[in-house]
Amino acid sequence: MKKIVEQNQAGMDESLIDYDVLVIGGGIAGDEAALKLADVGYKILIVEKDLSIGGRMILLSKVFPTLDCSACITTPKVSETARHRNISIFTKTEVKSITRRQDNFFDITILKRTRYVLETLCTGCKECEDVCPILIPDEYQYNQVARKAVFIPFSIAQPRIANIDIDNCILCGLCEKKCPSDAIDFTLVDTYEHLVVKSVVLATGFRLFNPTVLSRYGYGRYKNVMTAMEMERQLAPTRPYNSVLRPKDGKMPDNIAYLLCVGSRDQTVGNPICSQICCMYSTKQAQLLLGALPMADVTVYYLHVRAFGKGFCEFYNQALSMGVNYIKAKVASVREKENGNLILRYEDFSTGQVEEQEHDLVVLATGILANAEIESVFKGEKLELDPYEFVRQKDMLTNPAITSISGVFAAGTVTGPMDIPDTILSAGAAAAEATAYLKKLS
Amino acid sequence: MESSSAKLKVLVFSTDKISDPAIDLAGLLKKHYPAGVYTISVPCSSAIKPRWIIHALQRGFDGVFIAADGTDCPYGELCVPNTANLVAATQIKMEKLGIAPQRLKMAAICSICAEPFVRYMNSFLHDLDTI
Amino acid sequence: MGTTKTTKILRETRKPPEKALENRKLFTERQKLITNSLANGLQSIPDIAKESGLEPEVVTYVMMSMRKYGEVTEIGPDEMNEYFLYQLKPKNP
Amino acid sequence: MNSINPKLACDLKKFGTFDFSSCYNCGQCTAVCSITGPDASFPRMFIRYGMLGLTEEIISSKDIWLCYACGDCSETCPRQASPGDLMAALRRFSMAKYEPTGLSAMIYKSNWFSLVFTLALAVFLGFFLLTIKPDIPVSRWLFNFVPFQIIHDLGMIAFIFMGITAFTGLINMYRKINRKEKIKLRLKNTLLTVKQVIAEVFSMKRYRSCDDDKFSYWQSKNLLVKPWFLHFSIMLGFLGLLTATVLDFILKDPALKTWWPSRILGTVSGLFLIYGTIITLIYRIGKVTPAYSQTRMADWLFLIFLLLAGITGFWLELAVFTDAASTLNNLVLLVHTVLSMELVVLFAFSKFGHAFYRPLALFFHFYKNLEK
Amino acid sequence: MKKRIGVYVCHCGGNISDVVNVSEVVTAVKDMEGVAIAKNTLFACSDAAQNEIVNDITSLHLDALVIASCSPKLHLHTFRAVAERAGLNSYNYVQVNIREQCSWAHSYEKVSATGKAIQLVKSGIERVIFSRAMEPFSIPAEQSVMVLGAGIGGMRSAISLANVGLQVYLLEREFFIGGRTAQWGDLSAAYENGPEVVSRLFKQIREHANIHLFIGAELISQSGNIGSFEVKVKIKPRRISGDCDESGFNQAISICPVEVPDDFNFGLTSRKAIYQHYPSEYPAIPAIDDANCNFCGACESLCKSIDLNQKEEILNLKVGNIIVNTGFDPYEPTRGEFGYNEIERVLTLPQFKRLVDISGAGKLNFKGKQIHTITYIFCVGSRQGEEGENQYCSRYCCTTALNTAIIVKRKFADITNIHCTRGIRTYGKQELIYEESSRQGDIFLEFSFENMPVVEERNGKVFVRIKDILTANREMEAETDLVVLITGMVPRRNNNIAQMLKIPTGRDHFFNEIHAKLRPVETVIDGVLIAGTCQGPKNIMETLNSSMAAAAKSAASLSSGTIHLEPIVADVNTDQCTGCGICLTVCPFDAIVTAGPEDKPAVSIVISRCKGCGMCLPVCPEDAIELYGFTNEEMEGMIDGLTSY
Repeated sequence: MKKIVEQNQAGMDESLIDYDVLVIGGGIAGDEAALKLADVGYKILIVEKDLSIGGRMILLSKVFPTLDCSACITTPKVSETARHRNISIFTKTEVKSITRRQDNFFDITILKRTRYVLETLCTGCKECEDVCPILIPDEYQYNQVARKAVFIPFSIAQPRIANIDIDNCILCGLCEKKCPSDAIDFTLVDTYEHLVVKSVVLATGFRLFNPTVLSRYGYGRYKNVMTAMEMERQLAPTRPYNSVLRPKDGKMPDNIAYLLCVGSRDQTVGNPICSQICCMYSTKQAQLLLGALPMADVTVYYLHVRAFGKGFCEFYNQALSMGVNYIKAKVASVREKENGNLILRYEDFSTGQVEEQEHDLVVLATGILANAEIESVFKGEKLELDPYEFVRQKDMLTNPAITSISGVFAAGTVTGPMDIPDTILSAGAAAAEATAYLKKLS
Repeated sequence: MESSSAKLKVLVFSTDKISDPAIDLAGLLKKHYPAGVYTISVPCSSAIKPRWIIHALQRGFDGVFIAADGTDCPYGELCVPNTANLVAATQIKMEKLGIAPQRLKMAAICSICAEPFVRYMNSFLHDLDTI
Repeated sequence: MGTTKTTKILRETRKPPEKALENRKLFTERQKLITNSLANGLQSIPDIAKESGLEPEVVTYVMMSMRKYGEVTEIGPDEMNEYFLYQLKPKNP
Repeated sequence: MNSINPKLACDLKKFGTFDFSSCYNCGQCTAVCSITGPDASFPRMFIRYGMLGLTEEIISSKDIWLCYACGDCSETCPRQASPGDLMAALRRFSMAKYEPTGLSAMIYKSNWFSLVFTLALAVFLGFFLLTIKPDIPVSRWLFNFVPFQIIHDLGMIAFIFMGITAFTGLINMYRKINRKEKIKLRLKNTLLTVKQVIAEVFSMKRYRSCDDDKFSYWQSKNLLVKPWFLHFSIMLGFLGLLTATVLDFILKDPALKTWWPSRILGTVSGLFLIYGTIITLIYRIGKVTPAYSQTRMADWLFLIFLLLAGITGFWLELAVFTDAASTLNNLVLLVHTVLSMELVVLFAFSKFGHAFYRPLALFFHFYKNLEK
Repeated sequence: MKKRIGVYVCHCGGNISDVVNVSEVVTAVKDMEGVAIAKNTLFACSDAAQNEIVNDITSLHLDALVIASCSPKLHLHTFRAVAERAGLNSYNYVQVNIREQCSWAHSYEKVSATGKAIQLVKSGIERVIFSRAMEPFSIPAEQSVMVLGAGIGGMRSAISLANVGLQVYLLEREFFIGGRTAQWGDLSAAYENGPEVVSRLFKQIREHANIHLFIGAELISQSGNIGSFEVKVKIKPRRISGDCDESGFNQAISICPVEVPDDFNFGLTSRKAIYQHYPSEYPAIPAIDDANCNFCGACESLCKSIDLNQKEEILNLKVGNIIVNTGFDPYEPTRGEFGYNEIERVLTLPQFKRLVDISGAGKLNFKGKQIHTITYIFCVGSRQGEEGENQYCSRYCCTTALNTAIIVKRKFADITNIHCTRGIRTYGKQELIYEESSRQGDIFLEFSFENMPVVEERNGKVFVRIKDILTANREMEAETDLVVLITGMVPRRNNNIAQMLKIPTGRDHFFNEIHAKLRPVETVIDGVLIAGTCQGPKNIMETLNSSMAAAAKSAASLSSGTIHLEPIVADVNTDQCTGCGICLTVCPFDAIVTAGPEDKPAVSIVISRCKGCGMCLPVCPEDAIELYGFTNEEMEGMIDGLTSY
């Protein structure tokens, strides 16, 4: 589909340009930045590593502090992005290198990994999925339930196109036989492409902390210790189970504990900064749990409740008035009982003494870590990172969107932890700055 | 448990920019009000025609409530007197038709007056119940 | 493409991964155990675990996957309101 | 009402704890500690006392002595506030407070002082020892300058002074702690508690529980390299050697027959002592866990003294079979005796002080439990 | 009359379907007259559902569309776009709100809620039957934007707008630019400094030919629409024209007999009626403050550029968009709140910041006494509980307070900081500032809302008493040399912009955006955008982000050169109109004019002026005026739908 551009051509030849802006990452930050730039009239390419755009947000249940359903906010934005005439999207595609040319444009190499499905033909009918005999853990449900080897990641995925997980495929050929539109083609291969763009917006988002590092909490060993993202899926409309259930034995939990600051504000795991969202998403999940399981008790073990944003304090008060129990303590360890219940050990601040408390489900509010892979993509120029590997904002107090590389801008959590409204604002800022850069360039 | 007021039907005229957001907010905050309350949103409370109100009352609504913009109205200060005038004019018409004028009520609802809205609804339904 | 089956072409150069084959076998076995157990009527996850000898967390994972693909359906909570009861869904003709 | 005294925190730093102010009060250290429970709670509350300057709370506390410095708290501390260091510093601080001369405080606060003091004491003790063996040439030369009797009496006075100091320290500690714990001694309970204390001192069951904690660095390690065993070795070695020496002294016929029980005891104890100190020194040099990463001058001197005392002891052991009366052997004997005596003398002022402060704290701890 | 209506009832992934029996709603309406198809859908707003609707419209030839889902404020435009894509006029679409106004509001009454949803959907169907196709009006968009407030947010918006080629009118009410940041001194652990940041931004402003900066300027009136707002701006006389040498000004300042508390330093120092805040401030010439000047004329004789007779100016501007970036006020504690205004050693954070900034390094002195111990009380004026005025968290204060504590300790000798907090909220990377302040030995105490600290003065000494949560609720007391109240942000007190531009405020009384995630810088008034701290507490970086986002939004909306306006305007039925002219008296926009031949007088609507408020509707004695989208047929149809069984 794309023309291949000769690498070593110099001079400001606009005809060489494939896109004005390359947006790396199709999460909510990338989408917002792309939309704002496309509205001004620039041609945008979004490159997304995953199978769907919408990032983390599209997988959330509801959002704080309004309890709007996350899908209701994400999906329109995602479909607006997908449908915008100035925006192209490559999913399952990675940016492999970015090199500045003499004319200040960027040479980009991308790797388009094949889905073994012809994107133009697939209608998303899911018939292939029905016949596939393979069942393996579904990463979009955080492994709480299985998916097929040929699958559509989730019902509101954009694009809603099947994908074959070749590492788990036994090449039985049933899907190919079944596909009504002959969209499946196992002869497809990954391809490298070269493009030229004028500017780059980094919106690669964040990683979640892996709590197996903190063995004291038993994540991985004790099945009823789960992460908040797993709980997020359980609370979402497209949830893995029929209700909120304990992963160990399918019991409806009635005494749930949230442990905050797991992997955040913790020098022992090398992440001393606060993840900024865990307090509030836990407060949100606590409220949703009380809605889903009216008989349940929810206890949040916190250090400081960081309810700082617009409406957050009120939202926290609302949780308190709904009966969510907040205990100021950092849980030191979790121990499993025979029946799968968990004993938490912590210091009770009102007495200064050690307490133990039993819960039947423990949710770890894992923090945000930097996604530093993008650094290595830049050739010839150094993308500076901060000590925690987030992209360094070169001039945070007068221009938060610029990075150490001219023409490369940062949107969203690539520069540090942020909630959704802040992410969207920072994406707007990146769009404003990219627009200014492009105007100056022409 | 259910009082007779729970079966009453009330039509609320709200305004797109001011009072309707407040009523949305009431839902968002899960501040419950009786399910017999129905809302029709208009651009400005001073745009409500008396014939619509009377139509509603004649078609079976027990009361009509105008959630007015008050001084917050984006269309200017004329909104307040105009809305007051139309309410007065409608109440005269209602009396002529033998409808109790108390069945029409007006109050200013600001864009965040979720709680006052719920209070107004409860008291209005209570009042209607006693008519 | 139509009649040429591309699967065959790929099979010439690529062998199905051992892991995938093993995984399929294991999953099918477990699925069978759960199906057998559910054939006795309504059951909760611990019931099935006891009867099938599988770990309860394995039952949760496998049965919820079966539920996802329409083989199992939940009926409602048990008397204690602790566990959901599940049953096999009648197969579509 | 308690008044905040920000000065204390600065003072505590001099006792060897530097990071505790970075604590953000999560309380994880308290809950991670396997010794804490309803009857003893630390270290977080002590960080508070340290920060806020509540000196009385610290010196009237038995709890700081219950800690065996396993280092779990420091290792897991999310702010790297090294609560374990603080506990150790608070013990030094308390010892300095109990001990009436002020020497402890100076030893702990100043490395140079502790070095100079230890050396000066060694010289003094050397002279004193020479008075016991007045016939060797050095002694004779010395007594030309200073009358024998003066040195001898001064030595005795020094020993008595040390004894009184140590005893006063204990009494002070008892009074301070009892102001808070308010126990009334009854004979039966006292005896029962003493039994418990002795059992604990020898078994150090509580210390073992630190190592065996599920999340401890040591949990999967061999018993022989666990801190508990090292501590046990050193303690056993020291006590054994002390007993052996005393026995030898009583028997008035030192070191002639290897099969004598006192000799066997000495040999075994010495081996334990050397093993314990060497491994501990290796741990401290390698800083294997946070608990081993903060070593004060006093700690180094103490360990080195123990090791040297052990090694010189064996030298003498061997010397018995060879040329027992050589000058070199005499010199080694002198060094050995000086070191040993120094260790005993410094009891009241050095890290070794915990050997009698801790049992007293344990006494309170067990007595309280018994009363309940 | 529409005959082929498509009806879609959304589950909203449980938000609706957990309460309302969605399939029952579908069953109840599917056989209504005019309904061609009725279905339910998990997420009507998802791409798949949108495509399905588009397919239905084209394949079933639907002529109208009803979607029952969330509030139209959220997705009216989304679904209008869906209709448009399928070739259906977007005004033949009605959105029925069965979430905010049904399932959420009646979540305990599932049966009644389902009943209500059915009536609401029926009412929507009755309305859409009478809907008519309309096209939005297109008007040319002015390629200019007015930015209100030249603090860093406003300056940042202006630069971003000018960078994309728009003309910018940047208005500052004060005589000096820079806003709060200029007052702030050291920022973020002393790597940056407020005035320095301001001058960096100002340098960019000066380089831009597109930015027209007006100082001492106030918006006095506004009319018009997005794309072409007509605004009147008053420029207050600075009473200084041209330049004068520094010594002349200095003499003028020293001779001025009027001395008032300097509000730039929050009353810590005083200034004259002719004044300047700091030397490098822009403009680098003083101003005369009318409110305090007694016009004695003493200064005029010393400096030729002082002109006490200078008059105010009025400017008329036409702009396509307005960005409001008017900032915040620091919370002013009430008298006696933690000893404020009663004990002289109690200061607010802004006062303290000024004190730190204007004190030379070395020793910190206040009122003739060297300061060693400083006690900070956090959350003053913020998080005031359920009943309090300010329930919100002011977001920036924890970090700023701790940062100041670090600077104080660095700058002055022998300082102890004691922080009485309600739980430190240094979110994100700001946590590092908290850690640094801990490491330097700052003491932290924590109190609860129920047990506020008490500030007392005894024998000339100041004490703070607090029940400390971190020490098992023990009562603690600290003797202190200075108490600093960490005051939060409140909306600007004398801000008439809200009334003039009709920007609604939220529960916290800050300006309210339409939707924090979907449209975070837009207000309900099209073309009026908000950014920075007038919208709610923010730190500098967040202020800049929102200011740039507002600029991006503005640029996107004006870039095409045309603005599309809602075609909802009034329409006169000339047959019925008698030309009585009553409607002319109520129209706030002069959009109704008399027209028609003399024998049959009538009125007509000037469409470009009509804003579609409908005020003329009820006053017409002949019922001759209708509003598109709200015609009698539609309104009465809706009422019928609500009451039908």
